[in-house]
Amino acid sequence: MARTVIPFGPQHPVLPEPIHLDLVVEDEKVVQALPSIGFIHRGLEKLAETKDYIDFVYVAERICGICSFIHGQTYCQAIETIMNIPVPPRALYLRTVWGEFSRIHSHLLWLGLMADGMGFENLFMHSWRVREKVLNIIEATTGGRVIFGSCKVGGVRRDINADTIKTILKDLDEIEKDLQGITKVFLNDRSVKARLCGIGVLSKQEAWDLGCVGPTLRGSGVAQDMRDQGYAAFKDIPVEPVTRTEGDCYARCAVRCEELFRSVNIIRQAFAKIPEGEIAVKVTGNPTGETITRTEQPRGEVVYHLKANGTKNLQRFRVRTPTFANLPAMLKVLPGCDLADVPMIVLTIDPCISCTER
Amino acid sequence: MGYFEMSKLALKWALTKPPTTRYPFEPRQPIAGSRGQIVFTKDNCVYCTVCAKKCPTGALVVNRAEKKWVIDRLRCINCGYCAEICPKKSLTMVEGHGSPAVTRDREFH
Amino acid sequence: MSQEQIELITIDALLEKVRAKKSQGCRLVQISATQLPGQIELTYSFDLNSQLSNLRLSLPGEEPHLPSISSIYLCAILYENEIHDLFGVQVAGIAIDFKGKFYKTAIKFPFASAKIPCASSAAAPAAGAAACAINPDATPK
Amino acid sequence: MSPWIRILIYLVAAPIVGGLLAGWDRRISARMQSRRGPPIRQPFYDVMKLWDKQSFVTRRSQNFYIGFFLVMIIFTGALFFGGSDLLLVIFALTLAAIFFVLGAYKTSSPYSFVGAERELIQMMAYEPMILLTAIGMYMVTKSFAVNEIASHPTLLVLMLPGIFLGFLYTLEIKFRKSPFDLSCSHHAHQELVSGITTEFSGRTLALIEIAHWYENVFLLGWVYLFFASMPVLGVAMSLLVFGFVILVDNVFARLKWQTAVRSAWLVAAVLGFGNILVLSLMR
Repeated sequence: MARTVIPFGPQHPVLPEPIHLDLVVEDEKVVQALPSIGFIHRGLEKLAETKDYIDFVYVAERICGICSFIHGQTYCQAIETIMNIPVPPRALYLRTVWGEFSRIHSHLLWLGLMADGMGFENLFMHSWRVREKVLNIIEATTGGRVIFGSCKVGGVRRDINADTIKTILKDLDEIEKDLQGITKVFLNDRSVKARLCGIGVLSKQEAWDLGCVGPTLRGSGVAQDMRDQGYAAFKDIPVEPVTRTEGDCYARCAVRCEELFRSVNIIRQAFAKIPEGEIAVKVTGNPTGETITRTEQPRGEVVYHLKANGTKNLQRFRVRTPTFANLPAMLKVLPGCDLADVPMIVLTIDPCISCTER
Repeated sequence: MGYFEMSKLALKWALTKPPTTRYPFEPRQPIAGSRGQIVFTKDNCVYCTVCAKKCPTGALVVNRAEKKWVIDRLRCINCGYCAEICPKKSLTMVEGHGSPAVTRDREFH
Repeated sequence: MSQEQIELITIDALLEKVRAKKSQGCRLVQISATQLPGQIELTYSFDLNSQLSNLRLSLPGEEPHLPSISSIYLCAILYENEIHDLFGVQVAGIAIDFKGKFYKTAIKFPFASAKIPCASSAAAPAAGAAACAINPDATPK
Repeated sequence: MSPWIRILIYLVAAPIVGGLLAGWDRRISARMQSRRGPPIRQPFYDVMKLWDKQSFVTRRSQNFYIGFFLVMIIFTGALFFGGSDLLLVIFALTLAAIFFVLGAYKTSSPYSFVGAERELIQMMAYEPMILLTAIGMYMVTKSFAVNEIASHPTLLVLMLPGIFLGFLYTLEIKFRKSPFDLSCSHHAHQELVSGITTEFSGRTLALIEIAHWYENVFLLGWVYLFFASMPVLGVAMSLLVFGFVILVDNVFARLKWQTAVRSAWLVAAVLGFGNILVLSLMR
């Protein structure tokens, strides 16, 4: 059989992410996958050198359109670490709540894209229908739908009052029910299983050596979740990492499905324990020092390396996003799969190329 | 059997009223608490330029000498930062969103 | 709370130190480069049981060279290509070398400060003072 | 009714019925997906819009093949509704599909190319069952002629339940619905973009749409044949089968070609062959 080169991306209906793969295909078997990224390098890291460090949280939020809140949160945490700012506990709880909401909406978005990738349009629509409810809660509490803009250095910009908390908790019950409806399909449907089970297998050792993070790592059986480091309110709310041992696309999907429910529980616990008090402290002066801050995004661990030198601009702002760490694993499992499996494998690492390139 | 979970969901929804709105015909109800858009009240503005300095995207330009307040709506990210820091409260966030723009026009006030 | 630490090393010891990290079972978390006046500072971060440890080395600002660690950690290919494309560091022997085509940037080596002068790089303090100033607490109090 | 009048009705009514069925399909699918969906007339608007669009081709001859595809599909339907030989109908249908595949091969796009290969594989998957259907109908009615099958007094589905189910299975493939939208997904949301039709645009794409309408009506006509002795039931069942196809489209992920071929042959072997075996043992 002659070899065909099938271009995949940067514009492709199944993969709305600007990554390009040249798939060398032999009778629908992929023998080689040559990646190229870098179509949308925006140089946001360089922008830190010209922007005020307090205003920069808006830029940090715009690194990614989906996990934007956790980017802003991580940035604020990094600055607060450098400057030793005592953040009020209520603000930490609110950050936790919003972080988990953004995790739910990101996972639902991913589940939808995954369903679409395997030609399951109906499931895609239902995933996004549920996601819309989450987005409405987010909009009501922060004012934005995907870019929350509610985190600032020293705390948060908005409070959630007790009445709103009550309605959110009621909505959460409804969302949880909807989630059960769709995750049941993802986990049990035979045709979904036929497309996911045994595809793109990554062993525990391989996943660790290739530096995978997040659900990709946990799907291969490594229990690592940055939330157990105890940032924000996670020192009071314990997080047990969700793991699966199969290491295939199904395992990664199952990890995300389970994490949805864990996030719902975390939000409930956070609302139960949330203390009264201030939501922000005033920040004065300029940061001096350096820190590496890690938090858990929906896609995995994100690493912020900040270096400040006492001016109002940062000297170095470096972000290592989860997709960046997961790309080698994707390239590792692509050769040998079927052409029809390519979207599954590419999607199970939940690629977010725009945040990868910053 | 794993085949019927989805059939149940599909048939249930085929008989339920869709939760979508017929958008251009039925306007979307703004969600309470949404940041909305920025509105400028000329009366009490002293043209202090604080908003222009603090705007993260540089969407605002204020000219103190000519008493001009200018906003580039396509640059504005509706963060509400200017409304928060405005000393005279002449900037406020109101519900809803403006109409989509085709050209990059700046609003002069 | 994790005690983050930075070990200052020289370029000759890099491969050996990284090999030692690998044999301990560490995961490569990231490689980050910082353009300081007259030098490029590299930080290699490793993770073991959620504990972060870092290796740091300095490269001269003029024609910086670096051996690749991709033979030890394959996933370093992306970081090393990135450092090459953004900072102009020549990395020798990357397992998959994109040869400057990893990021499609308008300016060659945009992060090497000589190309785009910016306000802060002039005001940077002496390089020695910057070392080891990482705050031990990963989370704000 | 003379065959010529039937053919004339088919030629005029099939695109209208086919288009309305397509609109109904989109509406029902949308409701299953918790959406409202477009108006029933939407497929006609789409075709009219496509008709006005500029046509981009990689090679001029690709449109030529699509023209033949449409002509052959219409010819197939005309043979069928004219009451001709069922085997001839099957061969005309295959020929039409071959023209479609050739058109896709001609575009030299890797997506169409793989799509065309998958279409050939799918043809390989459904052909045995379609032939078995014709053979089963012959065994009951002792004729291959459609008009004689249609005027046979027994309700064919009672004698051919296995073949009917097997035929439903091939219908899923013929309608290019999930789980068998491997070669050409109507939504252009798969790894092959839109498979066979990726490189067709403008009027040619409109012709493909129209050809599908003709084809769908012809296929539903074949479903009617199973219930031909009770015309009302026949029409109702044809519509019900179409509704069933929509439901299946909405509750399945796309299968891979290996699974598609294996399952289609399994269905042909068990349901089709089994049914014929029972029929021949019964007499």
